[in-house]
Amino acid sequence: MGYEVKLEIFEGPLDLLLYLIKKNEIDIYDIPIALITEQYLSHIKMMKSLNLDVAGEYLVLAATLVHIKSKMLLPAQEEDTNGQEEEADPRSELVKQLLEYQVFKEAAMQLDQRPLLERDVFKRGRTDEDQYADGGKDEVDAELSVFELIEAFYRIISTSEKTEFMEIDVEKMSLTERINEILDRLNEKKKMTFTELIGGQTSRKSILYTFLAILELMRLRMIRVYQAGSFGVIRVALFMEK
Amino acid sequence: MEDSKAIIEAIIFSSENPVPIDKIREILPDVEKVEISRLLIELMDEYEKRSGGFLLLEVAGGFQFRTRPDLGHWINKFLKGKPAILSRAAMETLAVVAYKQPALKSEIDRFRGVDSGSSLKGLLDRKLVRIMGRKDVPGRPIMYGTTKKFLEVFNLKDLSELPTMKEMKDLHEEA
Amino acid sequence: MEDSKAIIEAIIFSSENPVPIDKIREILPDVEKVEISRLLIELMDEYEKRSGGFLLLEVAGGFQFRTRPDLGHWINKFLKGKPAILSRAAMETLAVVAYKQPALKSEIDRFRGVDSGSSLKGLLDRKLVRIMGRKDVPGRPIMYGTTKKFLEVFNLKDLSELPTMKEMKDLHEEA
Repeated sequence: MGYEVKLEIFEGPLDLLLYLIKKNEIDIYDIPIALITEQYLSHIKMMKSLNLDVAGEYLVLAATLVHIKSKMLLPAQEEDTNGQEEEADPRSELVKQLLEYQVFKEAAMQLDQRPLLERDVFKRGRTDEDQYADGGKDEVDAELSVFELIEAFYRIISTSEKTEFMEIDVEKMSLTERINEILDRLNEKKKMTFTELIGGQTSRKSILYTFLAILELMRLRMIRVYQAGSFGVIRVALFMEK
Repeated sequence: MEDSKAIIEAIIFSSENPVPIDKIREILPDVEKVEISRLLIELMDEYEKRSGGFLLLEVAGGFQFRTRPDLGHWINKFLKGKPAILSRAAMETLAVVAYKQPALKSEIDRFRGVDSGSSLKGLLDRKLVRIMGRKDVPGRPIMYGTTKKFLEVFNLKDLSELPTMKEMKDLHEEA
Repeated sequence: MEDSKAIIEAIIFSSENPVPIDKIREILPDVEKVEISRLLIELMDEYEKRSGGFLLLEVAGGFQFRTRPDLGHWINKFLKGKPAILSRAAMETLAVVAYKQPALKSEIDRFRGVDSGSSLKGLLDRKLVRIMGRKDVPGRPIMYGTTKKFLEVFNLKDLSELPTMKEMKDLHEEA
């Protein structure tokens, strides 16, 4: 077989499929699955033979195509054993996906055609004198990016040789959040009852977090918890420094 | 040129980022907002008519001087920098984020049919995309959206300046 | 405006430093040096007459746009209002506090491999970090945590919205 030397760079299986549809001048709403599947598979084979990295997604779509093909071979009016109608067209899900992808591909092209900063248009070059104004010292208040924060952290951990790998998860952060909240409220009111602290929280999960936060704060000796008698009111207070 | 107009021009000129009208107002509290708008429109017109090396444009919710788009080639030659180019994968990922925001990574992957992790990371690094928070569904996945810098880089006043999805579909049907 | 004049203007505008005539000539080899000089003088005159927010001046052996000296007061007023950004050291310290809270200074130092005293002080001043209490171990070291303002500035509903290490690794691994 003759290889096409010109090998397009595809952004993924959907991109390849769209390319084949265009190349064959096929109606996207009525894809001849057998033909397209064959071409798709031979493209993948070619990519492999050229030692190109064929991402797993390509193989998943290959399997989908083969599956659709086999479904299409079944007699059209055949009914399910339950007596229910066969789902409309085995291709419809794929067509929908292709149409959506096509829209985003178009959107990407439109974005690319805009006059891009530092490609087509330029701001005024920054001079040394411009840097002198460092801004007020006390206000940070431009919005900062969470991504930069975690990138900073990631950088530290990935360069440090510490074996204590950080497993930070949402659960831990929820707990810390609650600890901070309790400290805030106790700073304002000095003393609160357990019921007040729990108050307003309806979900079991948030009540549980509050409870865990109180235990943690006790363990850290940051708060004190008192109870007047065995069924009395439970009071919580900040652990005061002497 | 009248004073307030020159001051407005100087402020925009000296700023690193697009300057919103409200910022100008803070510096010139005695000038009405409508008057500032009027002066800005006058200035934009003047530069447009003059057709010199740069223009005054409205981008990312503010005003900024930028070189004329058709001169990009000369400036690249002068600055000798590599023009900032986004890969097609990055551009596609950005398009999905821009149109679907707040977008989940799983959605982006699904629309593109491939894993978008590295594109997304690149866009976060370049501050074109930001983390918007978490979606309140099981697993609490991270939601992504575009930044102000995205508007700046793509010369957009605001997100509504993007063609709508419908407009794009229509384009397809014609093609 | 004729092309070469607009190109010269765009080049000077986009340059960080004053642009010498020879530099312009390199970009426009077909334009004679005297012609470039003539165009530069024309441009300087135009801006002078216009008396807008900035002027084209000959400085340090080159040409540069600069705001009109008598408007300096207004520009200072504008630039002073610029929000401060966080240094890399401050961002790292803040990151360790955010993820390890309640965090001890000794832990932060160990993670970062450098002394974090001054960053920590800066973050306390800016109210992004606060003292949570003292740890009940010998020496009773201070424990640090983040504040409500931290959440505001990073646009987070609560701490659980912070990305986890696993999510971060996922983004990194594809790259």
